[in-house]
Amino acid sequence: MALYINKNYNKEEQLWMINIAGEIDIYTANQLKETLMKMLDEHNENIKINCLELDYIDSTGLGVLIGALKRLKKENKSIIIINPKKNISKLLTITGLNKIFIIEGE
Amino acid sequence: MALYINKNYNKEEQLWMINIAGEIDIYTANQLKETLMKMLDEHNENIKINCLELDYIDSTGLGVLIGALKRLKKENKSIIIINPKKNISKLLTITGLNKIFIIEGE
Amino acid sequence: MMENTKCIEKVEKKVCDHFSISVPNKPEYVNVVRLTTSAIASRMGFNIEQIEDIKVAIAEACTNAIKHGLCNHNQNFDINFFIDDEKIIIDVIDKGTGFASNEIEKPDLTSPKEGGLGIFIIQSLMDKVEIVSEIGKGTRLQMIKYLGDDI
Amino acid sequence: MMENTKCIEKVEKKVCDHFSISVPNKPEYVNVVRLTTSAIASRMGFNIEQIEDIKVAIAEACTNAIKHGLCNHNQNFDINFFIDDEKIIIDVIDKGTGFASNEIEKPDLTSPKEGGLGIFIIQSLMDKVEIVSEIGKGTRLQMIKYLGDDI
Ligand SMILES: Nc1ncnc2c1ncn2[C@@H]1O[C@H](COP(=O)(O)OP(=O)(O)O)[C@@H](O)[C@H]1O
Ligand SMILES: Nc1ncnc2c1ncn2[C@@H]1O[C@H](COP(=O)(O)OP(=O)(O)O)[C@@H](O)[C@H]1O
Repeated sequence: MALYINKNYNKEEQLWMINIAGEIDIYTANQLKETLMKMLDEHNENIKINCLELDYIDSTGLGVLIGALKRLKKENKSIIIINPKKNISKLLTITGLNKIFIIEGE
Repeated sequence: MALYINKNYNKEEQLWMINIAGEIDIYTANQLKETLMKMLDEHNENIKINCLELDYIDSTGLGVLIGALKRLKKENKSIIIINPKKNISKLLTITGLNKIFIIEGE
Repeated sequence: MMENTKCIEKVEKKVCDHFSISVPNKPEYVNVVRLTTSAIASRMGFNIEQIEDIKVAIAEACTNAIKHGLCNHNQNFDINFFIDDEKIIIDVIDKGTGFASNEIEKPDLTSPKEGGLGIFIIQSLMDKVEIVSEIGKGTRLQMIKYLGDDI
Repeated sequence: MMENTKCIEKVEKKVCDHFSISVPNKPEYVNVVRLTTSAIASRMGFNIEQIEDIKVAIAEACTNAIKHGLCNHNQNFDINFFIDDEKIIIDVIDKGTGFASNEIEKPDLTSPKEGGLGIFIIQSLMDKVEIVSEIGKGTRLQMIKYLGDDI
């Protein structure tokens, strides 16, 4: 029902680290979109998303991630998704997005 | 959604001990009624109900307890309710049933 | 600008959301209704104790519709939720037997009975309760719970 | 006696329960629908993974009704659940804009887009999906999930 985002830029590795907790759906997706866009405005660098506490993501949320990835790809950067729960892994596999994002710690 | 009942007769104390877990509502109340009636057919003695794991009881469930109490009262026996959760205490107070049952460990 | 925002808020307050469900006349669906109600109430910002009160009250109303109202197994009953910033109004409506709702008695503790607690519990837990019933036509139980401090 | 019981079971199997809800056209109610659906599916005996699949699918269908179907903020959309011993049938119906449902494309991974995943996800998770839509009239998405082993 709610989404919690915690972001941190690692200067040495030139990498965004973010933790996402809760649920990403039509109600909360915009909050994620705004956060990601602001981050990329600051530093257009790789994003590592820790999904350990993410319970749910829907197509709207996946769309937001794809939007961010498209922006990153232009400069050959990427999105790394770590620790997705089983239901989220399943969705990434079904949609084939596991071939577009880098998935770790499944 | 489901109700779990575990009963045990203590010969020395002439006392029924039962643990109730789950929910007592219109869907499960009959299961409790049948168990209590069978118990009282065997030994019409005091019943101590441990409600530590009882999450919910509705008026139908309270009605079943009142029915059993009426049978016991004829022989001056009673029902002792122990460890009720806060929401169940509240219901017992609202309905005044805390004056009819013996409540312990609130 | 401040003024303007306030005005819009006032206008929006008047508009309420209407969520309704039609429920099969069977005990196993009472729990589904409780969970739906819980989701609506928690979304609205009721606290845990208030949510518990609302859940108990709606379960009692559904139980009455099933136990007393409807005889025909294939008939559904209806629940309307009217949701705004201040309160939730819940109507539980059955087109069943109906009863003389002006003759409801308070439970008598000196001679406790197996029945007769449901409506009393609803009245104790909700802020406002109204019952309109007609023999042979059916029953509508309306209950209201206000957000904010318990009254 | 045995024979008799079996017969009654067979007759009852044919009768299905009809649970329906009418939902305000707002994102915050999608979660309420998910929890209601979860309660119905778990009551029916679906396993945890199946329940999760059904929840995801219904949320996608509601999201489409809200995002694409309905423009008017005061309009509700409807969900019908038909429940029997073998399956759940869920209809999500909006009287919104409608679309050319025969032109739905599979997502193209070589050039990923922000949209176009919802219906594909529903089709992947449910056993049967049918969309009937008419421009200007609205859309009905019907999905079926069978109890028992995944097919
Ligand atoms: N929906 C209803 N339809 C018909 N009769 C009802 C309905 N709700 C309540 N009643 C009547 O009011 C009485 C009191 O209801 P209630 O206080 O809930 O106690 P109980 O259900 O335990 O009898 C019931 O016994 C029944 O006769
Ligand atoms: N209920 C609906 N009403 C109108 N159009 C719809 C509806 N559902 C789907 N559509 C159309 O089908 C397209 C594909 O939907 P979907 O696969 O869910 O992806 P997305 O919603 O991300 O665009 C939508 O972009 C929309 O044009």
